[in-house]
Amino acid sequence: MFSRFPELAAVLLAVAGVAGCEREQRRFSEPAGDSLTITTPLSDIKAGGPAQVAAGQSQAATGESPYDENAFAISEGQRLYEWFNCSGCHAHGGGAMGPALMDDQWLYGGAPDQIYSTIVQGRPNGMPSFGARIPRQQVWQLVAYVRSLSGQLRKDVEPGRPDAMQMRPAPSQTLEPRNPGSTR
Amino acid sequence: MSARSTIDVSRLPTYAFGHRSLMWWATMGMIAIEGTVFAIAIVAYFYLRGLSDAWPPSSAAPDLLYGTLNTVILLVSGIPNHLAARAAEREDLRSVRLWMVSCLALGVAFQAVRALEYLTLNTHWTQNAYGSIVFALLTLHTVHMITDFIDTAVLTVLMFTGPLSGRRYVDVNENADYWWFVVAAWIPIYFTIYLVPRFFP
Amino acid sequence: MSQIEQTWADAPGLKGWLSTMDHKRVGVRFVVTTLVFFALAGLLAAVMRLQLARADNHLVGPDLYNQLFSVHGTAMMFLFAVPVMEAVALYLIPLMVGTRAVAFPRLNAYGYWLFLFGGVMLFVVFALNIGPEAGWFNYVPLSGPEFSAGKRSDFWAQLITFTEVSALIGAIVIITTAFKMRAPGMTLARMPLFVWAMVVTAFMIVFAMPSVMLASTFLITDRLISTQFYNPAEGGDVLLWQHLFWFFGHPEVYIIFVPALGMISEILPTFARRRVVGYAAMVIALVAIAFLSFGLWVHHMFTTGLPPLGMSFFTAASIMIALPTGLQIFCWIATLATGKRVQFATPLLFVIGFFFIFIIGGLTGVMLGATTLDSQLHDSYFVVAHLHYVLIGGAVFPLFGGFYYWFPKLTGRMLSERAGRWNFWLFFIGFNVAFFPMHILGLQGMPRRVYTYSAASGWENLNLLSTVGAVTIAVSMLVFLVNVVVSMRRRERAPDNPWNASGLEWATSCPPPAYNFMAIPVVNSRTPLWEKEFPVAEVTGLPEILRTTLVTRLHDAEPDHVAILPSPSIWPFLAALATTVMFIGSVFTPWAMVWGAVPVAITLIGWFWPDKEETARMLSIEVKPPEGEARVEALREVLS
Amino acid sequence: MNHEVLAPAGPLSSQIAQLFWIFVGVAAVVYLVVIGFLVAALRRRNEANARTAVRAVSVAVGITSVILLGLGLSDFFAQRVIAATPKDPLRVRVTAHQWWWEIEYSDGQPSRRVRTANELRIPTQRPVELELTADDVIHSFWVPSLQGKKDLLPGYTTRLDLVASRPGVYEGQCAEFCGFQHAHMSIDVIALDPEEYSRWYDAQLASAPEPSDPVALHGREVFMGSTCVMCHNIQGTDASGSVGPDLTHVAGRRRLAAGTLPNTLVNLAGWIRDPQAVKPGTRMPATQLSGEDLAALTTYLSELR
Repeated sequence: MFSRFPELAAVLLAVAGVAGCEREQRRFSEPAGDSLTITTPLSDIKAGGPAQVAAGQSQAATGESPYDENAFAISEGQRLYEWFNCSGCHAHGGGAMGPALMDDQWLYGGAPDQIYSTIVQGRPNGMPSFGARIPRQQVWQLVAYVRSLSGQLRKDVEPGRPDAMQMRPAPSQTLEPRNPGSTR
Repeated sequence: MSARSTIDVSRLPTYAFGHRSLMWWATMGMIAIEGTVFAIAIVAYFYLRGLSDAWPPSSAAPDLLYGTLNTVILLVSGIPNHLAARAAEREDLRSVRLWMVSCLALGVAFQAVRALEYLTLNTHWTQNAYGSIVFALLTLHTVHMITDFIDTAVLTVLMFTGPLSGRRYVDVNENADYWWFVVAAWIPIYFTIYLVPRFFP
Repeated sequence: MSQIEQTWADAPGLKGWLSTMDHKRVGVRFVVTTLVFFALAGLLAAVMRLQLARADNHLVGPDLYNQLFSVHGTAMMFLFAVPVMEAVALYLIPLMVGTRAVAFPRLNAYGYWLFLFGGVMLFVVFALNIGPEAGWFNYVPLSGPEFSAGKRSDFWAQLITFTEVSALIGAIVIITTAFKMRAPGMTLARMPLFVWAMVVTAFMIVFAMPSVMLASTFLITDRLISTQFYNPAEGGDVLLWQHLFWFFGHPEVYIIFVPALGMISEILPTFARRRVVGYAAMVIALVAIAFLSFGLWVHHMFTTGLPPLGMSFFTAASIMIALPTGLQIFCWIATLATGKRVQFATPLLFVIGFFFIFIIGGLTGVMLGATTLDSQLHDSYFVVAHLHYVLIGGAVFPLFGGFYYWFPKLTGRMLSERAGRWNFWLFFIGFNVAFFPMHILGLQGMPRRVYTYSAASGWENLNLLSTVGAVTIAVSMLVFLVNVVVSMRRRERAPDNPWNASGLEWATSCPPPAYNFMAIPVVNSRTPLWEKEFPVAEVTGLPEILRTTLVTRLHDAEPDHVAILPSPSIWPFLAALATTVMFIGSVFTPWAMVWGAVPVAITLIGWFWPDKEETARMLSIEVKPPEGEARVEALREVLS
Repeated sequence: MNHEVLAPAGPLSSQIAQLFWIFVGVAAVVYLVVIGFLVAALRRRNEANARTAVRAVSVAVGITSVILLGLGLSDFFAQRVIAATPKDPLRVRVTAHQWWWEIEYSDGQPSRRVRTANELRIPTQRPVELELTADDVIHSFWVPSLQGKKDLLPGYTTRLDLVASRPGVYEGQCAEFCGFQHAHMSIDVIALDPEEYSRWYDAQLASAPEPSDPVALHGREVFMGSTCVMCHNIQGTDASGSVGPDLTHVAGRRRLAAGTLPNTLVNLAGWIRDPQAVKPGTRMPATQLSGEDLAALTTYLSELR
């Protein structure tokens, strides 16, 4: 049993390594994307309609959200969520004037590029267009944070509780069963 | 070796009770360490209490029922524990078995009551620092209660199944000391969690 | 093989290696592991010095630099300084007090394995870019859930758990061995000063470690299950962390320093060829240091705006602790002055190096103890200089002196004197060139833990000089390594007592047999080997079919009863593995504490459960206390 | 150098420097005496007798305790002088953020409260009381030329008094490790003559000047239309972000990015285009501005005196 120990350890280490490496990357600057001439297209999306990307070219440069497994980017997303006053309308995920972000109902789609488009283009009934206002890297960080609010991300990348008044159990609250449907 | 004066220790006892045995020093070491952990946790409780203007800040104080009931059960469990220790020194296997089993019975009782205590704390560890420190104090004691219960259970099984030698009675005696520690440690914690918020807000 | 050798022998092969209970095999393994961690942490320091050699250097970015200094500090304090002293003590104390093994051999082995797995975890985690990044004292809220993303601070907190449990185990083993297993006749007043130092250190560990245990537990629950201990917005407090940490932190640095005092009190009298001056005063000084060290933790927090009057109390305590240390230094100098002509072997060279360096560190320590000066000097490079002067000067120099002094006892071969001198002078010069300029940098306003600085700051030349010093230290460590490797391959064996010292450890062969002493000696003086007639008497009649040794009374070391020690077993190794899985698992999910506890319980029961055949042998030689009582009284008349 | 402990520029820091030299003097003497005895003990031919040695040790311990008592008392009295509360100080509120200093002059009338960042201008000879707090992690305000350091703690308000005896620029640095850019979180304390200070103060109260030429005007439009407006505030325009430094009079500041770059046009443009190159890990994101927009923005900002 002992002879195979080194290979077993090596494999274990590699697996832990891959998972660990991505989660702990600190990426400060992303390659600058296209220029920011964002025009807000008129789209034919209807609230509650089929969740598909808005008409016109999708603003998302990449299909997959780059920060789904990066704990640092998600905690930056948590900070930006406070800084850019998203909580003004969405509260801390429970929803207020704006729709709730912690549940799995999405008016305009819960996939990364759909959330990206929602933030960049804005949506009817009050969601402003932040395309010109927030750089692409930060939008992707917000996308990753919003998706962690509804429990779509891995447990070990979710941010801990903020050093602020206790609004809701932190996404990393691991004792509650993970049913995003329940809003508390 | 030249014929020097020698000390023949061949017929000395091969085990001893109380502070003469090495195991007693290990138990006392454990008690000193865990005692310091409890003491510092209680100091942290009063430190946090000193900082906040209302204590408990936003919730009601814990209900007294289960906490007090558990204190009584713990104190009562001291009796079989004491008798088990005396029986061990007499190496009277039958009464050692009897008192250890009764200790375990009381152990099951206070773990059940402890589960109910958790429900009547009227706070949650995520709510605020008060909730966190109250849960910390209670959980610290609960962990010690459970580990001590399992230690006693394993020792009791050994006392029934063997293999037994004289030294095992020393182990029973030391285990009783640790049980006394778990009982004694609960008193200041009970006072801190249950009585301080109620009578010294 | 005689019966005793058979009883004390370990099984061959890997299984025997993993299940050995011999405090010497575990001790050597422990020392080597701590030295490996010392070398690794030293390399991290070298990279830091290269980054700081030039202004606006881009060798290392801020993220990696933060991990470098955090892992350097954490590894040096928790994986080298405290454990190496315990490792040396766990090897030497049974020999010094004249017994055959440590009090709890299985617990001792478990303590080592847990330390090893904790240390390996820290460096593997650092290699995976998950190294701690908030410094070795990991202040909240920077290390809290909001400002330290990912699992970095969690692994720091778990490392604390590993190294504490290992240190506490070592402390319990040291106290019990020193108090209950001394050779007959070795009363407390005849116990070697190194054993006194280790007992005092062990008590400090017992009462200091719980504080950081609680602090790191609160931190990990804050980060993983959202408790609010350190959240100022919900009743928590950021200073609670500093109080809890430094209540442990300051005794910790004395836990590192006091064993070094013990080592000097063993080495220096041997080369002065006389007993240390003021034995009682030295023991009282050690105990005074231990008590005072618990009363001055707030001097790490002078700049947090606490009330000035309260801080003056801690200034007084911080300054007062210089007294017992001063007394020790004066007693050593008096010992040298009143001894015979001194012969300058390498161990003594390192002790003299201690005097030159540590006293500077002690004096800058008094400066840092004064609140007004501390407001300028705190968290600047002046403090970096001070802590290295007192830690490297105060602990590492005596430790290296101890390596050269006890190396023949551990390995049976002498370290070469010529390489020893090179090692010392390179270390001494390199150290001062590296760390003295840091005093000046601190006074020029260079703060601690900066990954770079601008050219306009004017700090460049001294930083470059400091880097040159650091490289010299690295070279001297290489010389030490070469010295050890070459000496190990030397043919001729070292005599039993190469320095003809006075301690009991030199009364047995180099390296000692598994059972240390064929016949446990009886002593009647503080320096047994320097008496005309040694041993005064010998203990015979210890049963040989099981591992037995003599337990004596605490105050007068009169024989009390025979202790039967546990046989080799692999369970401690397996228990350590199970505990490691539980600790590392709990970083990822709190449920790991629940499910992980099951294998830990199973392995602990396996460790405890008596073996049938061994119990039978135990019953064959068992003497119940009442029957043996008469025999004990008879013995005591003979001895007194 | 203007950031040295031993080059004080105020009564408080000179008190500390004086005390430091006393401690160094005593320490040097003690060191030489002890090492002297050590060397003598190592080199002597004949053995000193034990009786005198033991007496010498007790005398030495006596002397040590007297010296330590003296040092302790000297510190105690110096502490009382420094901790004395100044009369009628200029009150300034300093809030530390991750990696910059937010400064707000507390004036009785809210309309006369100047808000600025990374630079503290004070009149000479007048005590200044800083109310220190932190918004995220623990920082430490340290300007060695003027006073010792004091931590800024979340959840606490600590106090620190500064007095500058003569005009000059005194650089300071954050002294408590606070994350990626702890190394680039410095602050300039600029002491001015009282009249010059009040002139500067009144100028700071004014809103941002209107852009003078079309390029600057276009610069303002770029500012209002891109990411800058989310975080920064410019008095007199509708940019009112409060999470970043106040830029109303940014051109008048001595250094940019918390003391990382001297305040020149080239540095300003370089900093805006890619802050991560200058301070990797800083909270200011890179902007995707085209060259022409960037030039206009830089021109506009350089007019905000």
